Amino acid sequence: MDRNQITKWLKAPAKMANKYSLHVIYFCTGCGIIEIPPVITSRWDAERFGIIPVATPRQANLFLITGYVSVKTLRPIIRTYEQMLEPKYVIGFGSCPINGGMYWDSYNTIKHLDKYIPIDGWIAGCMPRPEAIIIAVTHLWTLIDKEMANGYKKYRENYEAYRKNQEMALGELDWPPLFSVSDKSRGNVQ
Amino acid sequence: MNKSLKEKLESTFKGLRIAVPEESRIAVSAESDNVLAILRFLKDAGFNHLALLSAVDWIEDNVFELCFILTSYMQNDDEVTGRQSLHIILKTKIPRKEPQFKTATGIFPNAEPYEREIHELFGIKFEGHKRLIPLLLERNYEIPPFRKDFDTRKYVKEVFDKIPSVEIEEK
Amino acid sequence: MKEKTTNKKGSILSPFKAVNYLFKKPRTLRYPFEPKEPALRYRGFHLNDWEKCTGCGNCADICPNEAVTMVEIPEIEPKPGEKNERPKLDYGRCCFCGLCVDICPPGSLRLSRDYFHIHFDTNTFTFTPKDEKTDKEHFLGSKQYSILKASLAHRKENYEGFVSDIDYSLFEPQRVSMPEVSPDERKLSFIEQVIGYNKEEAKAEASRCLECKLCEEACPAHLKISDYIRAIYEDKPGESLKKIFEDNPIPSICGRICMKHCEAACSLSIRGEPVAVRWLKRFVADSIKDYETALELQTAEPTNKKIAVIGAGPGGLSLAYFLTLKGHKVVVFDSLPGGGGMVRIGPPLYRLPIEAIDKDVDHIASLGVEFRFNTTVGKDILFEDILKEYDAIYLGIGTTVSYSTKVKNISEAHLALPFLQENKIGSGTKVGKEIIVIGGGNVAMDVAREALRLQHMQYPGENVITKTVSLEDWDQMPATEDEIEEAKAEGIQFNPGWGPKEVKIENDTIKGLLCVKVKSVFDEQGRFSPTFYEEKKMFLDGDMIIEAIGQAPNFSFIPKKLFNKLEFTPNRKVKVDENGMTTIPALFAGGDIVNLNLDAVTAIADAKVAAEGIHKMLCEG
Amino acid sequence: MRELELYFGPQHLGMVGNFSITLKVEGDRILEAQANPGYLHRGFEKLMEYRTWIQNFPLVCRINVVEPDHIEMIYAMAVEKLAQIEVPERAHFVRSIYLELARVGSHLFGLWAYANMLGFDTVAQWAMYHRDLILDLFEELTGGRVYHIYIWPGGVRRDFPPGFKDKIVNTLHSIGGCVPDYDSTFFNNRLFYERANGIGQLTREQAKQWGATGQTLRATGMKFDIRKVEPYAAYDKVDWDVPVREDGDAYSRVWVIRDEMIESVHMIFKLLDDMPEGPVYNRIPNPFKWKVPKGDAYVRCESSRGELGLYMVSNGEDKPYRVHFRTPSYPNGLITLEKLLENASIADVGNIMISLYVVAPEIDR
Repeated sequence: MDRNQITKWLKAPAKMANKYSLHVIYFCTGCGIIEIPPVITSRWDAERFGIIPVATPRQANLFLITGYVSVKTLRPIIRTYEQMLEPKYVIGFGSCPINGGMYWDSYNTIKHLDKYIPIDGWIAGCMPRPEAIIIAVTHLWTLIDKEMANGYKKYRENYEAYRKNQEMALGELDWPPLFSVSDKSRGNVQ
Repeated sequence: MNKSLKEKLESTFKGLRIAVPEESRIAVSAESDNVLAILRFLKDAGFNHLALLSAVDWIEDNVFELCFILTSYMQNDDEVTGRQSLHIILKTKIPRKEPQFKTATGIFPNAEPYEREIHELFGIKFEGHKRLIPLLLERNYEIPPFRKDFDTRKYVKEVFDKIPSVEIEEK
Repeated sequence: MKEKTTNKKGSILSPFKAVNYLFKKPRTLRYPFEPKEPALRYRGFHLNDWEKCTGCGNCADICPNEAVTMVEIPEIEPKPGEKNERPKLDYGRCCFCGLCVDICPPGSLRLSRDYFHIHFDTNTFTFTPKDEKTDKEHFLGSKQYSILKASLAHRKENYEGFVSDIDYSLFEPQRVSMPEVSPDERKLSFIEQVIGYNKEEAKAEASRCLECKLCEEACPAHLKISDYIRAIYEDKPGESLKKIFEDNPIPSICGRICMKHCEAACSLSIRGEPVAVRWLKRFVADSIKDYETALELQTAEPTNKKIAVIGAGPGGLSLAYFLTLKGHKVVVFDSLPGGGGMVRIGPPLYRLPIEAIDKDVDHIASLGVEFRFNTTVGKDILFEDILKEYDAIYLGIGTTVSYSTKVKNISEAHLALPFLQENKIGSGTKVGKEIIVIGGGNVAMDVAREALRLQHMQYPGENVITKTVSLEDWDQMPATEDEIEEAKAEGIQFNPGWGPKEVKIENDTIKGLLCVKVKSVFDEQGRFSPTFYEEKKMFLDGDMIIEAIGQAPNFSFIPKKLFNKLEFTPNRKVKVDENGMTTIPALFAGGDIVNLNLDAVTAIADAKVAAEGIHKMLCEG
Repeated sequence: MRELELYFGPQHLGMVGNFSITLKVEGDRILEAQANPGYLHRGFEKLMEYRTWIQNFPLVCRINVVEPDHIEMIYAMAVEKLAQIEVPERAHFVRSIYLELARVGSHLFGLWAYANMLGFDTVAQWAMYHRDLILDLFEELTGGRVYHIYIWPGGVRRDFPPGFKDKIVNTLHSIGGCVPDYDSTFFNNRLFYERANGIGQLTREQAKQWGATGQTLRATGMKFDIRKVEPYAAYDKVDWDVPVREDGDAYSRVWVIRDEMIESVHMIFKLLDDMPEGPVYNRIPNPFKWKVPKGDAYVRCESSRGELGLYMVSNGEDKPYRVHFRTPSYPNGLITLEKLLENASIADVGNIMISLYVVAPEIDR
């Protein structure tokens, strides 16, 4: 039995616990939010999959960006994302955050959301149905198992690029960078 | 009903062009200086609901056109009389170079957010307005976005498409 | 005033009535263990039937979010009425509104009831939709299909959702009906059958065009059809005429007798009636009395080069027009008294009146083209003199000699072209009461319908009959479908699938025609060699027979030694290079003597090519 | 007491939708509130000037996500008025039924938000479940769950599918059957009365001054409903009544919503009975070339939140020249809310805002 076999066994229950209790941050960013209440209330009941809406970013580890993102909303989205604790996952809803959607020529919406924060999964639809959201969660489970849902690691490693893009879109940002841009030592955090 | 209103208006104000395109609608276009007086007059005549204050950018004739759309709540409170379905659209033209106009919040307090929005999206200043601070927009645009010479598709190409996507350097 | 509704305070205990929900069945759907089917009209991912899809691009034009882009598909080969492009969908833009489904003329683009696509890579959100007919790999039966694996590459088959419905389509399938003379009234005289659109009807018809430009690729002369139709819609007939004249100088003629390749290719013709492109061209030509002022054409400064055109048919006229614009001096020779060539003597007056032809010819003459009518080359002027005197020569002679079946004593019968020419510009011929027309092509239809009119005019009130006999059966008849319909409407009796055997003569008047049943018309290689059931015979009685079984060109005016240098293609057409030049230098050719499909618009297309060739040769040469 | 500034920001449990209010607070009492919209601004009126008349039809219903149907209706009415298009008789009825269903659905969503805000989670679950049943009806009729894209200029996009009439009747009966449960647990609940009575009180004069329409106005006793004042579709062919309340506070506003839902359900039954047969769409010209004649028009209809108006200017092109929506949440959210929040307590911000039925995308457009 070599070392990583043991660490794999130790990590399995933590991963299962993390996977089956995804807490969603309660933040209505776009028009897709109208499909979240049916998902969390009695008809579709996402709590069967361990999904509970919570009030503050500190308690959440799943962030649903529901629909288009306007420039003004991008600022609270980035702050909320940076306040969430790792491991954190983001799912983008509908066509607008992928390639601009219906507002591809609007002066006030963000076209490609993955230029500003890392996105672990996209759901097609305008806007996605409750069934698609539930199946998306099962897909997120497989990603977590295969350690592919590592958006937050990408954010940490490419933080300068993300930060530069955010400044290009929002002008100056009135909060300090999350990771000190200078030291390169943070790469080895698990 | 609107026949008598038409005569009353023409008698009290000069320089009006009044058209009645259909039974339930009167279009009044007036010079910009006696607009507020007409608003006051119409409010007393029972048109106490400013449904909408809108601005149209006629870029060919280099003019902004402000439209006040007035209807009336009910005269007496329970029955529904035919008066309410009458709209009055009061239009006035202001030059497009540094456009400005007097605020109508004195007569209609609910014009305040409309004027803020028109100031922000068209760049028309309203003197006497207490709070002309930005309402909707986050970025600052050198041409107010709702003007016809602001091309949103060109703007998107210049601003958003220039932002590079993040290349994930695979370790 | 209604009595004031006092605010009931409500009791503290009333909520406990909700306890009885404890014993009711839970309302939660146990999804995904019990699947929930979307509605029958659900708007999910796209399905596109690649056989029905013509690649017209209307879905890409209507999409408000530019989610549909047309993509070249190399393995599809474009043919008239179909491009080799297919729509590609970008689900980073699509809002699933279904406008593309409602505008799709063939109804091949539909929305399915699939909606699962969850992925971490955004490139998988763009795809070119197919459907279960052409793409077995991505569409799975209900056994292999699982919701957890569902995505754009793993979809359910026969799972159609939002489908196009012709009553709610965004295009107008029905054509504006063209006012026509009724069949029984028109068979009594030669008045023009199609009366033509007025301004409103033309605008309404022009508004139907979706500008997908399939017609422009199918038209041999590549007219700018969507532009001139748009100009009609926007009330600018002058500009519309300019667009037509860029490729076709004889709109008044083509507006009446063109073979309408464009309407066959029109995307609206699949589930509705095509846009009446020919009638709209005719409307433009008729509504502008004087082309001169509308077009403001200036011919280039003269290059004092001389070009001879033999034959003033559609090809000859167009070449003359194109070259005078380029400043050359063009002289047109024709044996007939007026311009138009085959078009002048072929189509009867109810289809193409003489004034319509002369309107185009006179306009071309007004540009400086010199017409020498009633001069047959080889008789009044020798071909050798023309060769010496002119820098380039264009053969637009067409096929003017009628074939004959050479059946026993067929010499009594008339030939189609002389019969038509005699009636149209000659003194008219005496017809019998029972006429048999041999042949199934468009010329045969013209001959039969003209003969019927002459019968009614010469024997008013008596019952007269015209019959046609053709080797080809109903579906193989070369005549266009609406010609056959119109002939049937006028009461002409058809006998398809019979071959002429012998003309019966008794005391030198024609009694009738003995026919024999046709076994097959073409042999394996598709060459014309009919075979018959000799024992099955039929006798058609009739007192007059006209043969209309095709024509051949007449090269007699070319001297022998020159003629041998002229090379021919396997099916006896003149061989020309890409500039339209024959194997003899400075001798160009085009029209029916070069092409297989014999119609005016192909002749115009050849003339345009030859004009460029001549111009290039004369300028550099 | 020290004066603080509190951001009742876009990410907040008390906030439904993407909207923020900055409150000047002294202890628990709010001194001055300033609404701060713009989080959902997509510049609809600018985008619509780049799309042809038919391309705007799927775009326009995206303005208000809770209730896209009345905005489709208002756009269709404006284009029909400018281009003088006749709508067949049956289409009027189909539109009215469709709009009343949308109103019930939208009120149920409002009830979910309001009951959640007040802590009545059971009622919120029921309301969302019943709204989902109505969404299934819409999916059956139009093919879309939330954005239906169904009413377009000239009529409606498809006729009723077979057997749809009794599907509506069954669903509405199942919802109607639960009304006594709603009443006992929520509407006649003493706690609701204590929690909502006297909150966000406004008089009729104030409502008129601040341009409020819809429930906010009807809660102050004025029978002002655009479906009666300016009847459109088939509202004048069926007799129904406008529910009204007296006190103008949150309690009576929510009661007006409840009565309106019940009135809409009755109206749907009546409309379903005398709906004529016949076509539901007369064809509009070719979408690529269609030019609406020059002119301007102001049309309005009664959406679930109040008077929804549209001022549209066309200068004879194939694209609209200027479009301006008068959405009911605009005055509610920006004037009435700020005025009502003065010296209210922080706990009542959500209560007042949702009882005013403020929806953020309608303000920003």
